[in-house]
Amino acid sequence: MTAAATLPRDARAAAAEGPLLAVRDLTVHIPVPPHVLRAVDGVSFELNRGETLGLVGESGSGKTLTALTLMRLLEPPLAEMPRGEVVLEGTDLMRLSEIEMSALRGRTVSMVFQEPMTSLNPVMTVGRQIAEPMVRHLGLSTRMATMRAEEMLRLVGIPDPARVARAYPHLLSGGMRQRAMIAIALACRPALLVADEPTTALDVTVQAQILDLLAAMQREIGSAILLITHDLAVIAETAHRVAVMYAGRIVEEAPVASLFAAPRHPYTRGLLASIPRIERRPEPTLPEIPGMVPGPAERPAGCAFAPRCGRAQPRCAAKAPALLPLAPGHRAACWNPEDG
Amino acid sequence: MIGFVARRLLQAIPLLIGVSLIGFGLMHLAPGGPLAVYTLNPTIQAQDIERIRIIFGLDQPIHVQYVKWATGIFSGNWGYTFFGGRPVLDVILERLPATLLLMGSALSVAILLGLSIGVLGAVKRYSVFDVLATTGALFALSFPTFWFGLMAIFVFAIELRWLPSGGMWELGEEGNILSLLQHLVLPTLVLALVITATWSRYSRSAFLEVMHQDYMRTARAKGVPPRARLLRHAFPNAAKPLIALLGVEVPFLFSGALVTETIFGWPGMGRLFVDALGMKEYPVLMGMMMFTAIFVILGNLLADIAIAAIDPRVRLR
Amino acid sequence: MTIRISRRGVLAGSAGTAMLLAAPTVRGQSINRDRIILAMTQEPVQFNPLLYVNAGTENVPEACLFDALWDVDDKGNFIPNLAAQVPSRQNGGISADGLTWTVNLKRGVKWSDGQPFTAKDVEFTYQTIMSPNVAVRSRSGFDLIKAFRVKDDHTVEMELSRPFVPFLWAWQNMHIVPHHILSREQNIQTAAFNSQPIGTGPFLLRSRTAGSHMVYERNPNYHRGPAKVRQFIHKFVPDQMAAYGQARTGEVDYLALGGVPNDRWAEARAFPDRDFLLYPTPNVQFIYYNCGKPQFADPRVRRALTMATQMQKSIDDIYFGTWPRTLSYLQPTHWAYNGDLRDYTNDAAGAERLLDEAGWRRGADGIRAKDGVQLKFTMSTTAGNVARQGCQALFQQNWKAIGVEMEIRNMPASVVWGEYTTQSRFDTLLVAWDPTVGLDPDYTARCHSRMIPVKHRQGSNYVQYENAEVDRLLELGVTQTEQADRIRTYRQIQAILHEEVPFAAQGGSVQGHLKRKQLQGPTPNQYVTDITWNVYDWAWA
Amino acid sequence: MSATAAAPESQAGRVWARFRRHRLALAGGMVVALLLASALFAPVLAPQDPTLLDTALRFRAPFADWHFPLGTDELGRDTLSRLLHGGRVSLTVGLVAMVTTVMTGALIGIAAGYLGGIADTVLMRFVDTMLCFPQVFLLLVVAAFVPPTLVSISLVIGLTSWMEVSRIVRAEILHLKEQDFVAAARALGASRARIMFRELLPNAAAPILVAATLKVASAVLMESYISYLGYGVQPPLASWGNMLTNAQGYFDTVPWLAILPGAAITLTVMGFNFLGDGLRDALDPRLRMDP
Amino acid sequence: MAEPLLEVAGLQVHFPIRSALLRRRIGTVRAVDGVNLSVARGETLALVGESGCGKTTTGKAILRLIEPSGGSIRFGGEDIARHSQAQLAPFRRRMQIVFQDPYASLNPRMTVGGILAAPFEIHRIGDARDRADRVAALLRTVGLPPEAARRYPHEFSGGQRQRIGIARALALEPELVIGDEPVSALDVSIQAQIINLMKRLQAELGLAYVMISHNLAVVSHVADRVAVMYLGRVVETAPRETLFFDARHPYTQALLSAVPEPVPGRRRARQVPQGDVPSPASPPSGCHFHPRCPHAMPRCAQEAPASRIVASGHAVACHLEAP
Repeated sequence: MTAAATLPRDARAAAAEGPLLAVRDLTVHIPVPPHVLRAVDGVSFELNRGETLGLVGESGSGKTLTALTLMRLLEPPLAEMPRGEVVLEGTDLMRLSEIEMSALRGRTVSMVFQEPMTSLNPVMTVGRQIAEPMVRHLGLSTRMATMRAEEMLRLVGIPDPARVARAYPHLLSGGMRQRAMIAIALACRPALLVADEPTTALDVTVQAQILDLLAAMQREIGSAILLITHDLAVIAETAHRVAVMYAGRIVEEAPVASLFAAPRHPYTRGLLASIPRIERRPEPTLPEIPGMVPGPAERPAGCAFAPRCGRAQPRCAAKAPALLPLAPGHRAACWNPEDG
Repeated sequence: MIGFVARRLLQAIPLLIGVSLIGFGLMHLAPGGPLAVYTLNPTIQAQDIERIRIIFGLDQPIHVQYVKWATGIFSGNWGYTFFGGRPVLDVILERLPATLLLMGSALSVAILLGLSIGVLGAVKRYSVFDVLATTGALFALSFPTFWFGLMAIFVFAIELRWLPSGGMWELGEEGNILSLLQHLVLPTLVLALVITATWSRYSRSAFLEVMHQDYMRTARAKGVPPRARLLRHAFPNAAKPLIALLGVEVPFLFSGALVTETIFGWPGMGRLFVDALGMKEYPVLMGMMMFTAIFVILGNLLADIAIAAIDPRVRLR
Repeated sequence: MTIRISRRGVLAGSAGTAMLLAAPTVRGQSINRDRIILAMTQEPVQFNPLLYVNAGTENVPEACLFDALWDVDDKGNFIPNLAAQVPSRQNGGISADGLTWTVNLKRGVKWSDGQPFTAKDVEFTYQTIMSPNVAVRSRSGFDLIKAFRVKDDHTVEMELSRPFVPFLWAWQNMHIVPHHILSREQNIQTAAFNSQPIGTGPFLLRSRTAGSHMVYERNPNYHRGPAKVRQFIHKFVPDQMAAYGQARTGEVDYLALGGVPNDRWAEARAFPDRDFLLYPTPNVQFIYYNCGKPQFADPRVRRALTMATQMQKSIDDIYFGTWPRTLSYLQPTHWAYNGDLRDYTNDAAGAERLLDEAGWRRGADGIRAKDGVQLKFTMSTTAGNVARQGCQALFQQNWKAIGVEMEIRNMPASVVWGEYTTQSRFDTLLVAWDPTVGLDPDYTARCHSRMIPVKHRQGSNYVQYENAEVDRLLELGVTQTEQADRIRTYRQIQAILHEEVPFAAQGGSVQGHLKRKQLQGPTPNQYVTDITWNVYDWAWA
Repeated sequence: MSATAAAPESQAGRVWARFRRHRLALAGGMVVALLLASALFAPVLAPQDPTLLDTALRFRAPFADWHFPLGTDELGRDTLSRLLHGGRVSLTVGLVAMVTTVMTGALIGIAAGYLGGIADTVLMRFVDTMLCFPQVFLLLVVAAFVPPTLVSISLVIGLTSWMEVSRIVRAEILHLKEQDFVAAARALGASRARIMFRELLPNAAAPILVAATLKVASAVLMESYISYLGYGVQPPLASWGNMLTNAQGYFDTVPWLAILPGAAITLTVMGFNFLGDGLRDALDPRLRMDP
Repeated sequence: MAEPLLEVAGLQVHFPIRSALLRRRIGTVRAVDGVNLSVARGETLALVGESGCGKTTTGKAILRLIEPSGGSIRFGGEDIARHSQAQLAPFRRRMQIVFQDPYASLNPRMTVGGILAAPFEIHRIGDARDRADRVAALLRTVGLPPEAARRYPHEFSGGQRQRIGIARALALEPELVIGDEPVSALDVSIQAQIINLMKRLQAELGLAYVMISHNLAVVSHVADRVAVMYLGRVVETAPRETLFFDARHPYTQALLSAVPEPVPGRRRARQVPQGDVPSPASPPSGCHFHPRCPHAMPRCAQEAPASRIVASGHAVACHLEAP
């Protein structure tokens, strides 16, 4: 276990050492005859130790595929598709064998999935499932690992950990299962936690609990979190930085305050505007983004958002804009960005 | 658990009544009957046939015959054979061990082989092995069992003389395990062939199904290596539908055993059935139908209990 | 868990397989002179000789375990068994009017449980046959007994209601059962005796392995002297080819009943260390024409149809020439066979002429018809009998050539020989049957007009044949005690039947048996269905 | 992930695209098409009358005489003609049995699945009861019940093998009927019949179609079994099953008599099995290859 | 006040729990346990709550897609709770439903034209030609081109499908449409489109909506009045503004505080209730919310609070509001 992974650190201090995770030009092109689906199209971002990066996008934007790719969790035949680099603590994950990758997963990098109801093995006790990575990666005895599993359950706020450890997943509620999932993911105190829509399937009161828990666990363990969600409100409450994806690309990336205060990409702006909020005197109509996400065949040569964009210019349709810094830490891929 | 078994056994009663009614009806409404065998005897005359019909009780209305038979069953009397007057239960029970042995050995071979082939096929999906196994399984499923059996006898027993062509023991060697094993090889392989093919296909799809489940991805995401994922995570889950299949497989096995036993002269229930059907031995046929029905019901019950043992979500209700 | 257990089982199994393949195969090379193994395709289901159903199959336990009053040898002579001598006019066993029969029984015969055999057993056997509660296969002959008297322990006297010469045959076919055991049974039908028989025969039943074989042990106290081998094994090999294979390899010593497949006779004859026995049976195969159906009412039609068939060809090509052609209901070797009959088959032109003459003319569709009835009918036999199906196909083609359409409609044995036959519902049948009373030429049950079951609820004249002259001759035949008289009568009957053809004889069924050269005893006997008729005499040379 | 991307091709087009990738299935389909065509045109293709016998010409070897390309059988009938006509019989049995099976099974499955309650209990108990009988048992008992003709054998096979289909269909219907489009139809006031046959049935078509192809295969096999046991299609009508049975005695001396119909059965069953497998892969969304 | 279009009183939907041995009824899931609601013409009533609270069951029971176990459903003055299917037929035209899942709610084997023509076929309205015209008009109404009729549902995106679902609901010109989470499966940008469409249609056609949702932010944009459900019971009913800014029931307050807001750093001091929603098969005694309620009193565990009117149109079922 690396020292870095165990000690809670100040995120800013860690950033000085260079990023924990650097994703460079990640591309997943899937041939779906007669087209090629550019599901992930040159995605690059970095994540510092102890930091939470929110990766936000609507369905089909490629955010989940990005997460699965950097975990190397794609199944054949998709497993052969990705290109690019995923450098975690100096190691390019894309070059590791499945066995090498197995040694890393659950130890240095873990993942929490969207569906707590199906992500736990139904025929194994919760305790065993939490203990398993500890036995495997930390070399603990089964007994030790089981005890540690109960500790983990207590840590993720499960009231009766000893009982729950012996229970099977189907006896737990959705919220409890998601806590157990988090316990599994954090059992070996990984440096990076990838959380893919961890609260989407949960009720709003439980969602709030889980988000609080993630924040608390981050303080406790110091893991960096890649939080993938379609819900900008969740991002606003949880992330330090945000990357917005649209049609396989990151269109804007910024610290969370900066993005919400002054979104520069028209898509981000439209997205933010269309979120319904609880207001005393709401507008009679919600602002909407016209049109819909283009299908693989309809994706234009230039900026994928151009057909829906009110600020589109001729060159938008011709050539895709690069993701360029517009302000410190704030990058956007737009030929005609909104004002800061 | 006890409540579950009790309820299932209670539920079995109408099922058995249904089986007996359908079986009885089919048999007795069918043209022909046990008396036809007597017709082959040159000295028999119409008046003899009439007399025997009355002795066998076949002159009574069918519902009376059914009620008589059913009351017998309730008091543990499975009736007597028309030809020989032996208790039906004895006649069936003396054949049962041979059938169970053949079915058991064929099933064991088939499960082991089928499971291995299926799992390997699922793991190495679309590999050369997978394609060969899938094709081979379909090929095996396309063979009429009897044809394969005759070929096996022709090659191994007649031409090569490696193995005996039929029967269960060398005469005078009853009780000699080696002799039994020699006699068991060909019928087992023939009967196992089709089951192996079925099992390889089912286990392949069961494993494929399980391997695409979210929890398998979770296992992968926490660093469980492939072999352990297969054995510890996939296997118990994939075993469930396969065990259910095992329960459903019982009647199919009986069917297969019937043909195999006929070809190899295996002294089991299959041949008893064919003989009894030929002679219209109603009491034996009825007894065997009830027997297999009970086996099917027990098979399914055991499968359900086994599934509940594996899967904590399944409660025996 | 299930799967692990089975894995272990299979590992053991595959280890076993490896062992067996390595083991030398010694099966069946040398002779075990202590025993004789007989193979058949069918399995007897019961051992009570009064109840048997499968002639041939159940004759084996019957002959091994029981005795009749007298037997028939391969020459057709009666030889005494439990009777001291075969009753005849000469020895006073049969009264002058042929109505009173006296039988003296052998003394000192014991049942296998040690009880003495007496006249009471014979009386009990008779009573059982006539009992309404016992499914005896036939009372033919016994129903003529008006009075049965036990004179003393070793003499019985029977009084018949009318003279009946074939009465001898009735008793040779009926084995005597023990009074002291069966009289205690409430229901003979389900008595334990039926599976644990006690008899006076040359062997005792030692063990029975259902579906596989039966082992008989020699009876040391047999009244004709103990058998010459210690053990006799009756093995069941349901597949004929498999049984033939076992006879070739020597796994069995004698293959009988079913026997060598017809197409292998040439091959079987050539084995140097085996005897091939040509075994005639009393069976004759016929085409049965249902005279009650309008197409077949006219004897000319039946005759024309028969003329059109290639009978000899069917025997040559389908039975590989192994069957003798016969023109009557008797095998040509039978003492009463009418050798003057002329084979008129294979004459399509004659058949056409005869049909034209009878008024059946070809219609537009090529099928003959008369008065709006087309000459179209079905032919049935047991489904799955390949050779008979071949015959049917040949006859179908023969008849098609003369404008007659026949449709093959075969059914399982239990259906075709059920009411379909007994209630005369068929058009035509292809059927092999033996004469009605032993090998006596009496054929009353099959062709007397009173014996039509649909009309008179008795007999087995399923073809519904009616001919007053035949009736008269049949009634005469059974009263004639001189063989020469009888020959005359039955030749006449055969001649009429040959003209009117209610059933067209095809051939006499013959079986090919295969035995080891060293095995002595098995002797073809066309007068019985029982291939073990002299089993007490079988021995190794 | 890409689910919202509207596919321009039709559903059938996509199924066909997936099916086409399955090379064995394609081969199976072609074999089936060929067999069907040869059975359909058997009277034209067959060089001889399949029932015409001439025992003088029996046991001719294949490829020895151009009059009898595949030789002759034990009665001197032309094997090729009998194979072609036998195919007609076997395939008819297969198809008729399949239609019977699928119709009975689908009807009972839909009724049990959609109506639920007592109807479901009664129907499924009936299915359970039927499943207690090994199929060969039922088949033989029923075969003894009716004279073996082409139609009766097909119906008997069909009526003894529908239980599996009804279970599949019921399971599918139980799943489908919880879908909102059914609730929508009910909210519109649609009748039960309309819901069962217009809304549900077309959606259960995929598993039914797959079951259908596999049932053809198993019915062809079944016909050969019951022929083998002596209850099958009667001569002189040739079926592959009874050709095999007749050839039994010549297994070691004239093996091609058994090999040819055996191969024909195997080919047919494999063709339909591969076809069914391909359809299953193409129609079952869970086994899709695309993301 | 005019008579409401829909008035639901004491609505109950109970599912039996059966025993192992003889399938005897040994318990009951009270999915909907005495719900009172009313909807006026042209009004939107939102029914909110977490999963398992019975809101969808309530919606379906109103339409008689699930059989109610008790209570009355007065629609246009007539109680339809016990009507036979035949008696219901005329009411089927007057109330309709839009479902949550735009994939499952359209029959994948029918063309869009077939799906939209079904209402007319079922009610025998018009001939084929007439129906085609009506379908085209419906498609235009929901903003889709008439050519869409020839295509199959899978060729459309989620938002477009939801438009088709709305078009089907509108086909028979109903007075009431029940929206069962109609936008919760959609992406945010599409969600806004559909909300706007539904509001527009309401204005144009004078529809009344029962909008079932777990998303309070969405509800705040569409509802005139809001009813909050918890474990089969309505705990609070109030006009929109009152509910969002002056909620009285502790559960409503907790729900509101848990709603995440797209404003960084505005993570409020949450009063998130601890634990999960209990199973409706074995709800807590008394007030169902008491185990999670920060203000729970001994009485709450014993006695279910009755609903009390605390202000005009504002009813709360909480002992805190007891006089």
